[in-house]
Amino acid sequence: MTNAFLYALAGSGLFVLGLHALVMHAHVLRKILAINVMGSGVFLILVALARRSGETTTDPVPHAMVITGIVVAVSATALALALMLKLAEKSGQAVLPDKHGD
Amino acid sequence: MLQWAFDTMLGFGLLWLAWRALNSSDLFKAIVLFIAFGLLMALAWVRLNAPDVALAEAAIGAGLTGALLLAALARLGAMTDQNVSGASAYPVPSAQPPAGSHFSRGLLILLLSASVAGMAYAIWSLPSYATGLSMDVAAHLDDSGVGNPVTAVLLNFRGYDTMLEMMVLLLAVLGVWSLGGLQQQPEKPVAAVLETLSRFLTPVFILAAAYLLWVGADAPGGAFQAGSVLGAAGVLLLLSGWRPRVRLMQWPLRLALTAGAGAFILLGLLTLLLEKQFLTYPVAQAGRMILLLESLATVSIAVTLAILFLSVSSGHKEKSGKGEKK
Amino acid sequence: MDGMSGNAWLPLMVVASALLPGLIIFGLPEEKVRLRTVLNLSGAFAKIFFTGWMLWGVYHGNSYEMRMAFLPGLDLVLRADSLSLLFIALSSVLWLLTTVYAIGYLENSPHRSRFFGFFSLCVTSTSGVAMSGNLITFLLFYELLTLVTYPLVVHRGTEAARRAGQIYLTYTISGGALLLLGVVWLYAITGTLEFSPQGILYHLDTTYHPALIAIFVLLIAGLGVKAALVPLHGWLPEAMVAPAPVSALLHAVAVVKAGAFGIVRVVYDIYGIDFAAELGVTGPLAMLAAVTILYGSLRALAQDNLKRRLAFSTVSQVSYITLGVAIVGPLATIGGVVHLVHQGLMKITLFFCAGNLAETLGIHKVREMNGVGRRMPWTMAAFTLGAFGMIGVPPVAGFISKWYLGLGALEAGEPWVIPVLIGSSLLNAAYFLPILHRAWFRDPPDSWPVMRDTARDFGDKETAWALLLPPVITALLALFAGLLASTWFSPLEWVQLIAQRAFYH
Amino acid sequence: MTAADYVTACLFILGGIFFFAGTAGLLRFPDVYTRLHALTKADNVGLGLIVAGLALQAESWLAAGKLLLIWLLVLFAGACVAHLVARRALRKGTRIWTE
Repeated sequence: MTNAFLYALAGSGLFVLGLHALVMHAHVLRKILAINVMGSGVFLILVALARRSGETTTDPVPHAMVITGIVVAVSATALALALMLKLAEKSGQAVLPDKHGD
Repeated sequence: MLQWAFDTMLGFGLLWLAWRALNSSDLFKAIVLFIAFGLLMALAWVRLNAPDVALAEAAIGAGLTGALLLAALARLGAMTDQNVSGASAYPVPSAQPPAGSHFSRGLLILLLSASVAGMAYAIWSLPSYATGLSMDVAAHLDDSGVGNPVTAVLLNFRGYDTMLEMMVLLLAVLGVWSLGGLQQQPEKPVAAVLETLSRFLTPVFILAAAYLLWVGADAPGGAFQAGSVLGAAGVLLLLSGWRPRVRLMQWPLRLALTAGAGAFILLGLLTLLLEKQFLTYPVAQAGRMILLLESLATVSIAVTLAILFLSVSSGHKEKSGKGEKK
Repeated sequence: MDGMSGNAWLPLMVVASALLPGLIIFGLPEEKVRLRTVLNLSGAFAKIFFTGWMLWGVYHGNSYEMRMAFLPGLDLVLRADSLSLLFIALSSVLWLLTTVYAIGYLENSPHRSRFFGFFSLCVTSTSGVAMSGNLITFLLFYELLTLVTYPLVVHRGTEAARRAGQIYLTYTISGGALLLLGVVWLYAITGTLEFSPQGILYHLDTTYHPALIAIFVLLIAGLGVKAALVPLHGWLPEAMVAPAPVSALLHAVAVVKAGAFGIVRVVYDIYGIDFAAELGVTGPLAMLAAVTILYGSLRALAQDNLKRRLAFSTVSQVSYITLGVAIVGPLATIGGVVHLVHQGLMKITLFFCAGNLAETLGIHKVREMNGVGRRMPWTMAAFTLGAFGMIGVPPVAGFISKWYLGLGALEAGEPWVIPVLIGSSLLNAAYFLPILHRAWFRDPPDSWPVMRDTARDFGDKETAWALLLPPVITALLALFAGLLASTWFSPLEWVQLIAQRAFYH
Repeated sequence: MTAADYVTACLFILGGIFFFAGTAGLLRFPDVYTRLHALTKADNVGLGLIVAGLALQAESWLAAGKLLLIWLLVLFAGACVAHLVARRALRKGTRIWTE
């Protein structure tokens, strides 16, 4: 396996770091950061695996997917931020309730 | 050897920055670290021989996302009655994980470790050489109308994916607008230096975007990268106090937002009539059709990104009403 | 889109007939009531028309298939075979009636454009689920169904509705993830996901069998969430806070049915019934279904809230379908698959009636139903027919299902099913007969609980005609499906055609 | 290695020293103004040296021109941003380190 393996490994690490933060933190902004980090991890794995087809002819399909993915991620982030601001406006804080009153 | 060392350092750097960004006690610091993380990601794309991705990441991951996050943080600070004066104005009481038993936290760590191990194993067990779809793409590249395989995939082979992506962007704008709509703010004066900077840089950005769009046919670049750069120019203009005219905010804005998705749909229907296949271009015309689609998509992406920034940073209608009365 | 012959357009038209009105309705202003009604009804009628066309064609041996390249080696396929037409026919008829009902039910309430928009999208995805020609198409529409029903569940926007919506999403998204995992794993082993009459796995080496069993568990767990198999049923009783037309949709037309239908597809067209029996997965599935049948009925007994009781009854009744599928044999198959239609007709009747009681008189609880039969005779007559069907009283449709299930179990050498069926029927009687007794034989109270509710006042009229007509029609359909079961146009006859194709290829 | 390669290597090392010094300054200097000083040194001179080294390796004049353009842009943007940061700090009342 080439250096690309390192990046794929780092990608899976990023995904799990993000997942951890997503579960552990109550603040919505941090959850949004966490989802972005998770996304970066997935992108990294995809592109690292595309690297396997050789030095010169990398697989362009994952690249295309990741490019669109990045643009979609930023617009999803904007939507999430707008939702967060709405939540803060209504409830006075951008924190999700811990428990959903059973 | 040197390459291994560099790649290892970059990998650890990414992980470290991500960890710090997600767990630092101060939200402002977290966002700044996240922007740095985006820059390192761009470097990683270059190392992975993905210059197209690197271009998009540099404009978006490092620039636009950061601007969005900071703008949202500033408004959050104003909204939740926190002191906005200092960089450390956003301490998060719950930066430390909320109460949870040691057992459940231990279980979570265990599960997460297991999933890292699982992913690592899955990646490790894949064959170290696989052509994926690169051969298919190379075989049909001559018929695609462009020379850059990534552009060929985006605009030709997987054209309808890109069409759906354009619709996702449109939906994001609709979603943000439905949460309060876009308000019209008056232009506000800003520092002369910032104004000069934006005056000087905007033409450069536009030139760069046009260049990226044009070379996208044969070299790294294309609609998404060009749109991101143009969108970044829009954000810079908005930051330096510029506001589009009211007249432009009505149907011209809507037209620009829908141009990309609309062009895909219309062209798709046209090809359905001509070629009996949705978004399958006649070989002779493919290059021109792709250029047309890319140009409109660039405009849509740029306007979408700038409008998203404006909406997130400027707030809702109720609030603006108060602001204008002052 | 290869092979876009005349026949390929029909499946697409069925999907489009719900999709297009839905998309237009989203853009309509709230007050355009008449235009919205016209769009809704024309979509529903168009769908029935196209479905009828395809039914006629398939009966005469035609085939309808639309194929579109999705990934290399994996197409999006919409195909109308006899099984999918059964589901489509059910959903298009019930869609029309539910639309009429919803128009009456939601009169003058807010957010109707949103409601009918998602309502149409919900039917769109159900059509897609029904006509999927392979597992990947099925998965796409199945997940779409999850997303478009959520806004309907939380439609009222109250705290309880939001909570129910959250529970609904938690269950269905987790189930969807399991299903996705199973589908990807299956694809990695077989390289195809096409539904085919003998399944696609029988030729595989025995070394794959453990993996195939694991995949079966994943797929059933994913589908079992929507099909409300115990212990994955938790969302269904919670979701009863949604408006009555949505309950009808969840329980009879779309969601629960999509899960049950998926189980039918996986067992017959992916694994193949013979291969599934050889793997040894049908036995445990049958046991699980039996447990669900008894558990749902037992829980229903204890509910005072009428819709909650009906919801637990659905948990129980839907598993008859799974049970029929899991017992290897043509007769049990007939019993299970025909129950897809019969349960739909009977349960939608009951939910319509429950909605009428709540809307007209403000009745939500069983103990408030004393003497309601005198105030609302037509509604309660329909309710009675539906309840008799559920219990299995001949000649209502439910009897046919239970009869074939029992015969099928004996034929397959699984006599333990008979006590389950008898026990379940006794329990059905135990929770439905007291309701009927209260409604018909007890004296009505001095006043109905209307006042403390938002229910509308209809004066002396029983209720609005748009609310009354649908349950009466569905109750009659349930009656005729049983009474005329041996005629050529009954669901039973059609299901026998399906069973024939599954077992005697 | 040709003479140009040696020159490039020397320029890179020099540039690297500037970047290193700039980073050290950024981390160690006491207040925002002095840190800006360190930062702009790395940006301006360090990047300038690296660009000069790369320009020697460029295949054509056009490529060298693009590199130069990048440096000029960074110079311009860096100067403006440093100014903005300093001004904001002054307005906010961040005191200048005088010890």
